[in-house]
Amino acid sequence: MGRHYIPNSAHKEEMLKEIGFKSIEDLFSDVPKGFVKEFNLPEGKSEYEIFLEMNEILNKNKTILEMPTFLGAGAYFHYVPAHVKYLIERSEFITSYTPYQAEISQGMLQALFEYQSLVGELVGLEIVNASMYDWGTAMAEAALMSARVTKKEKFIVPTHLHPERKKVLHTYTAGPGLEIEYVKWNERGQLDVEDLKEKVESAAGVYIEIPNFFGLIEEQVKEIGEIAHDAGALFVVGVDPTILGVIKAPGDLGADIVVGETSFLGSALNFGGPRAGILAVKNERKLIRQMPGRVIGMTKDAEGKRAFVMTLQTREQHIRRAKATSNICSNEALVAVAAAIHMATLGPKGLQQLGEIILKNTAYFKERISEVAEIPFDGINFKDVLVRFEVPYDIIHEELLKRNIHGGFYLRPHFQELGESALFAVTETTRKEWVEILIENLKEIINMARL
Amino acid sequence: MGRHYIPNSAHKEEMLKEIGFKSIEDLFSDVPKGFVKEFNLPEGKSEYEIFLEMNEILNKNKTILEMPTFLGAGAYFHYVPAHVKYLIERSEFITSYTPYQAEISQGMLQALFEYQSLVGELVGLEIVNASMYDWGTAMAEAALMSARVTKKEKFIVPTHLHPERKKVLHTYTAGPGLEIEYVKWNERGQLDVEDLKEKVESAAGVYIEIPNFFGLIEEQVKEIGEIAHDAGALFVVGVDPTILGVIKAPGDLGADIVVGETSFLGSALNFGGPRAGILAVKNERKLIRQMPGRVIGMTKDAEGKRAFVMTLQTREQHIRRAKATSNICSNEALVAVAAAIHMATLGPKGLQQLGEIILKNTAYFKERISEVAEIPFDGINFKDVLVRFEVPYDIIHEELLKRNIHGGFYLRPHFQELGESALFAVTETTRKEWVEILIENLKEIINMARL
Amino acid sequence: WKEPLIFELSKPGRVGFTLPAPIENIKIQIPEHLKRDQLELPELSEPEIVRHYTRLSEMNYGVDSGMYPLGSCTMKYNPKINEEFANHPKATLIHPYQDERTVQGALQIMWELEQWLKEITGMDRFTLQPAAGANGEFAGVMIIRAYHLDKGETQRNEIIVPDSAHGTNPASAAMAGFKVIEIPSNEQGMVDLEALENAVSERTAGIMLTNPNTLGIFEEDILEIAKIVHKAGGLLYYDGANLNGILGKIRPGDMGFDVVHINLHKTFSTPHGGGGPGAGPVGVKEHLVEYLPVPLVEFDGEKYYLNYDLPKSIGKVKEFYGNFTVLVRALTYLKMMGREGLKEVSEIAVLNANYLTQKLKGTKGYELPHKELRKHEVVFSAEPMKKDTGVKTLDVAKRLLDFGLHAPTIYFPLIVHEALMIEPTETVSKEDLDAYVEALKQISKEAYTNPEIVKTAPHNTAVRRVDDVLAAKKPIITWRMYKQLKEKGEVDY
Amino acid sequence: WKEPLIFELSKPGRVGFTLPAPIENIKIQIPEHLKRDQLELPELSEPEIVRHYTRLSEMNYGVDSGMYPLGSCTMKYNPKINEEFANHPKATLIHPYQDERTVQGALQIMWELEQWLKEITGMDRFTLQPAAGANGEFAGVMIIRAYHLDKGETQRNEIIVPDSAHGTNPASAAMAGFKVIEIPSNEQGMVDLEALENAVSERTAGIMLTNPNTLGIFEEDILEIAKIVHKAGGLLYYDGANLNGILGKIRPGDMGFDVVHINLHKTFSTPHGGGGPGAGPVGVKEHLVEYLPVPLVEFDGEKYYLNYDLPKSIGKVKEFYGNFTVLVRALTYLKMMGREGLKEVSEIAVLNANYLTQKLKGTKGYELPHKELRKHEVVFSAEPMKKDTGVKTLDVAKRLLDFGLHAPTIYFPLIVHEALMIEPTETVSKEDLDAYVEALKQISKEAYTNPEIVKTAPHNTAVRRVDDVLAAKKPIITWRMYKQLKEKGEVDY
Repeated sequence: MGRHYIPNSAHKEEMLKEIGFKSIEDLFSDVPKGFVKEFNLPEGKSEYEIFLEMNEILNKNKTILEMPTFLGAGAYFHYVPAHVKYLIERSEFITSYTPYQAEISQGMLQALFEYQSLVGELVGLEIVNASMYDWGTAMAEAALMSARVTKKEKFIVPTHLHPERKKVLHTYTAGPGLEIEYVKWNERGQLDVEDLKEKVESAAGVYIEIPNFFGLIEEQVKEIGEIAHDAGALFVVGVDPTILGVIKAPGDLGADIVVGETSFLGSALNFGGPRAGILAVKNERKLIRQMPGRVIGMTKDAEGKRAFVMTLQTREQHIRRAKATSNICSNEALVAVAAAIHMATLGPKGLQQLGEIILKNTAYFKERISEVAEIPFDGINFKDVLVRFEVPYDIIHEELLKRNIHGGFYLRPHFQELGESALFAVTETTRKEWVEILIENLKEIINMARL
Repeated sequence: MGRHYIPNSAHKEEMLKEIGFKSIEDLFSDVPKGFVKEFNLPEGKSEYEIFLEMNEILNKNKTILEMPTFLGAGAYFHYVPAHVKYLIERSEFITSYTPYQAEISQGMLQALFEYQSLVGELVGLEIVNASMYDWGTAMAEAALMSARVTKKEKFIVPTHLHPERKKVLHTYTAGPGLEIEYVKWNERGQLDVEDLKEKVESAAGVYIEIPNFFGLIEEQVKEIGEIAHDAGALFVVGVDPTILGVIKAPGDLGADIVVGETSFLGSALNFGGPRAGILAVKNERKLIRQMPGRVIGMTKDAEGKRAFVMTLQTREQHIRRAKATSNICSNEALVAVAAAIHMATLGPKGLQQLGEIILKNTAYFKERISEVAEIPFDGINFKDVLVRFEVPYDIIHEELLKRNIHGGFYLRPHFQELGESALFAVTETTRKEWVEILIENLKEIINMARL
Repeated sequence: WKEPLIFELSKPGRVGFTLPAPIENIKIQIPEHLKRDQLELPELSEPEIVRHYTRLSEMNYGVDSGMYPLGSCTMKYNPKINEEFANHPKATLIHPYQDERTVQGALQIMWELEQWLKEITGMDRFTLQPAAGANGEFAGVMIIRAYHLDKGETQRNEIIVPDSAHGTNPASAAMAGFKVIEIPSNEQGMVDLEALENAVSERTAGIMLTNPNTLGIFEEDILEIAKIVHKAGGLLYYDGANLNGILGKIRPGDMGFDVVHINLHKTFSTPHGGGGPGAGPVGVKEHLVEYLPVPLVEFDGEKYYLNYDLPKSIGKVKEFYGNFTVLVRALTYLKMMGREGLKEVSEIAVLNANYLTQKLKGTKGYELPHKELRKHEVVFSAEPMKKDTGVKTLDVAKRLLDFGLHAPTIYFPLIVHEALMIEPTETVSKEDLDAYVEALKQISKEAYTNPEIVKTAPHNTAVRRVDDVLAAKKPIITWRMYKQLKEKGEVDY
Repeated sequence: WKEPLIFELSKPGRVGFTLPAPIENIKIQIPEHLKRDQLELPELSEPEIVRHYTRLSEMNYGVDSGMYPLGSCTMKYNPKINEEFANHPKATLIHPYQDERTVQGALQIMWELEQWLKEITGMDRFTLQPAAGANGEFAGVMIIRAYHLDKGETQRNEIIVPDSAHGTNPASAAMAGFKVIEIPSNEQGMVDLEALENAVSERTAGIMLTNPNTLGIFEEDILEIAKIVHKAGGLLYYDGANLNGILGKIRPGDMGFDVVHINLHKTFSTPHGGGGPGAGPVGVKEHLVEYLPVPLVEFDGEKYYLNYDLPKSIGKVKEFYGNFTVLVRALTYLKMMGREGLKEVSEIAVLNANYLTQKLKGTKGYELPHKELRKHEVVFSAEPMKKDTGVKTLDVAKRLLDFGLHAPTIYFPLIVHEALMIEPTETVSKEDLDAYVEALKQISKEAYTNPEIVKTAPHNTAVRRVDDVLAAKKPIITWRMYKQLKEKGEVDY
């Protein structure tokens, strides 16, 4: 029952006596009568028993290594180098709290400063916070922030927005009553710029993603930014950081705020979490003052030596309470550190290579899948590819699963207009054999269905 | 190809130039012509590819968690607490060398001193070295040491000695030409004391084990020690340290030298290695001077503060060269530290409980297995139990394996006189269900064979 | 010592990686205007990276380094066995959109964890989605909002919060669009019932409470409070940050709370990672279940599945299903501790806090305002010391670092001047507590005899006292900012 | 700082464990005379144990802490990916006596590793059994012994060893029952051919050589040496400690060696663990295969199996099959590096050693005896410094620690007075090398201007210079010895 974690279990009497109490119950004398109860919970167990039990439960999962898997749609199988995992498991990092005492937290503070700096280089902006919960909440907070900065109440997003992020955005903006307006996609799966122009008036912010939900690289990023700026709106760009070795920094494309998912670097899939959100803004006072989240700054110590510390805290809840720019307190620091280590590992060449490999693998996949299905949108894909089938996709999914292959993310429940489509994804981890097995089996399944 | 481990790969020209060389080949100009060749080896791969490849290979193994397994015979499935594994993987420990520079190696030195101290308490002796390779080599070195100390050339061991240790002993004693004499077991599976008395004359050492190879607790330890001492021989006891919470310290039973396997505490099975050998001796000058291996001692630093350092090095090969007490240099330090952490975790109560649980589980197993087979020797068993079947054991083994159960260690190839016997083992990790499945299936198999 | 920034360790040409080759070498033409042309990341080899972050880690204090008694943070020991399952390939290499039949283990973990949390808190259902306490608070107040709107009570736009509350409480309420009404504590450090009576109205959506509160004091009048708020039509929200003080003995649900959030990274031993990831599951009573975020994890007796069919749901407060590997850790811990273990946790946590309270009480310079009996934490005031010697709480905190100890939470709760908020948790030893008290007494002695040594502390740390005013005045947030300022000669550090 | 001994942290009643219950509570009666009656182990809880060993680890220097240029030790960076497979349940939770059909993966790993080692060394078969270099040497010389005995050459009882050899070489030969004949090096630091000619006879069983030798010098006359020894009927043994200097470029087998051992924990990046576990596989040419230890790992094209059928085998030098998880690490490394990678290793290792040699050369107080061109390591002599200033090599080594650097191997090889034996390896950066040279130059300056600071070094370490004379004079090897001496008042530390 875990008494081995509780050193003083053996010294109750001794300690009570020293402080003049008779029993543990005395320490709970302030609790109203009848409150204390016996809980209906299992007895504690030994570590070995838990080891067997948890192994048994976990073994019910089938990992992506155990079946070729083509799921993406906002969560991707990237390889995490072993040293990244080792380093963030060092107890000085993982068991520390938010670095309130800077003098004994320089390691975590500097690591987070480096995270901010590396993200700053990637996205081309100077102000980066120490992480949000994930891309979705970072985007939602960017929407709220846009409204505070511009004092307007409409936020424009693409119709082809990730269903998860769509839901998060709606929940986050419900309280303050922001209006969410959707802009259509055009026949090439790109944002319909004409539609945007019609809707942009009185917008607090305009949001697009690189790549977009269909895996396509949006081609008119600069133009969209200009349309937003002309209308007095902030330009908010969501980005998958693994593309930034091959695509220009959003900051250089006009973005005022950049959000994204930093766990694509340095973290495993983890069934969807922990993740960590990127939030970066231009170096402008009005933006900095309204940004959410924790920020680490460089300063010096009493001897003039370089040091790091949490800074710009007057925006935060523990100081500003109800008037804070956000309620965020715990963030995803360790995920950010893992991303920093992974970014430092890749360096400029590695990040470029990573982007290129993914582009090439995606192109290869597109080529192969087009043997058996339709690709409704041309353009350059990164990771995700929208694929349309003649056969109902749920049937295909079932058949693939029987053959120990996991297909893509079924789109019909979310975008009925796309019919029997699914998002299939590849990354640098995808093996040629996996694609071959998929195509082979798809051919068989489709032929079977045709009969 | 691993260039990411080699920082200066990118700076060859720069560095060569600085030191006045033209090419890498210049640095190898002292190598006779024609020696340098292209090797017939695979190309290097990325970490991710190796990750897939090694996983695939390792997945061909079936672990003891994947089938109830009753193997023991010198290697046992004990549970290793998670914190032990975490701590020894800390890079300051695992990536350090032998602690030659004491001032920056106090952590490893103190941990090893604690290992020596904990083993000292367990075995009841004051002098313990910082580890041998394993029980077998520790025993073999104890034999050599006995010969040096007593200037005699015969070493007495039980006939029921582990086949692995038997082989190691023969190899180690071949050079100096020690004679190995075997003493029989009696009808209870215990050492035949009468036989010993006949053979003990002119022996350098007499060796017994607790428990013995049949898993039985030798009952006449003190008597055997006295017989050895009366004949002027050293009394060497091999011990499984996990029994020492319930059995008296060998030092208190008359042992001059204690050897054993320390990896039973803190290490996994690891397919048989790494392991680590215990070697402890009485606090007597002539023994200390002849003992093999590295020893850590307590001392003080220039300011009088307690410190630790490698000591008594004049016995060792780097000082004494051909006259050293052993050639051992690298030992099994990290395995010893793991054992120390595990011992500290168990403490006196835990070690006693562990011993008791194993005794009880072994007794339970004996009771159950006797439903289907014969137990030739009575007495108290610890972990191993010698079981004799009516049916050839290789057939039983095959049938069990088909049913996803791994039986015991077949004895016939090693001790023909024991017939269709096998050593079956249990520990604190053995589950009731496993035993039940085994008995059920054994019944079925034996019935089937009878038909 | 000073460790350079990773950028400063860079040397062009070095690589820290080897990537697999692409499947086929297909040429892709990125449009010129979108093509990346420069990227100033550092270039290092793997050994250098490992050494850099190893050294940084050694400049950081964690729970494994020693006592870490941050009040309201519950920095207990994080069992290593938790990590083993959190890092298990069967937990890390699964995709959130996998067919449910292929992730039954993951869903079982979530479902089992929910059952534990329900019994521990006395609530009827839980969402495990929130990534942190504040994220949970936001979900909770959004549920309260949805409930009132659903009932047509659109006028309920106020959330009541005591002045001793965590800052996240008012911030979360505000984020959900509520007006925050703050009420004062009474001199015993508890909710002032009269003030509460005056604050409630038909505009009251609910009250957010911590119990034991941030002073470590159990709100004895909790049943009365619940009655007042419920009578006014409001709901009670329980901030679970301080659950460790009553764990396994008393349940928020039994006290009348309608919504509860729990910090798994506090009470249930998952490590805080230097600021996250955490997890803030939210539990509700039956009448609020339909507003929970989607999806819920269900079990039909045979298989586990995700239920998105909640038309009145508040939606989502985070992508996917929460910080899954944090949930794995918490469940591991719960299974290990079991019923008696959890009770032992709060009993010893409370014993430790009161032991420290009684041992420190009466030391010159520190005052113990409010009631003496505490639960898991205690708040002292160093106001007398400040008055007598000019030594501030901040100085005391910094001086503690010189003893190899972590400071308590300081200047919080706001209602105590020069507050020192100490929460030892159940995983510290008596010797640790004695050493902590001894250090605080020693500092008191120093303050009254040689205040300079305290005011200029710390002296034995990797850096001396850090200038946070400069940090705010001249923000340097990234390497690119630093380089610019450096070029202009505006920084010398 | 000072961390108490684990015994000193004990408090009676504490437990650090929870064990599973026995299957059935059967009472066992241990005979009274064998029953344990006292056991003085420390009593601690898990958090205390973790903190203790975490603190100890922080008082230790590893490869991840910085440059670690111990000569002949090849302290290269240990890739973390190696650890992942060494700790994989599929590697750790298998029993050595499992049916071969259930451990095909483990056997494949051993078989594949053998294929790599064969090609790298030019040998025909390997045993992976030896646990360390010295254990491998013992196996190797026992094979040489078995060979001669089998041929009826019972008079061959001498092994020749150069005076620059590692101490393990003569010790291993002696353990195998051989007489050791030491021969001097010539002034170039290589084997003196004339001395060798004089040493060989019909009693010569073999010669043990390291090439590059312990001075880091390649034995240019190796073919001549081989010829002399073979002609006399002896065999050539290759001590692989220095293989890193020729890896992937030159093979001992091609130089005429008959037996080779390799230190996987040096050349193939497996961590040394503060002294072990290592692994010392031994390879032999065809004519010696039948004497290898049992079992060998075989592959019949379909399955892997263990072959015990070697009637002339020397037997076993260790239980089971060697340090398996060390083998896993080495194979991982080899697969990653591949052909060009291994070549790159030795080329850069040699470049780094010569870079350091040239940069340090000419610094006052340090002398570079023998040839200039080195392979993976270099040996300087601080004899001039000692003569000039009284500062000994030991002092220089200790002073290096103050710079946050690990000292080189000192006072070895024995043929160089005041030796500093430096092996940087390929995993250090140019900056590391420059910093190391800079530190040695600085120490030279100090020696000639302010020798006291060097003689009393180190100053910035966890403890000051450790008194090893006292340690040997008054041995305290265990807690129980310490307690006795303490009681008698004989120790004050």
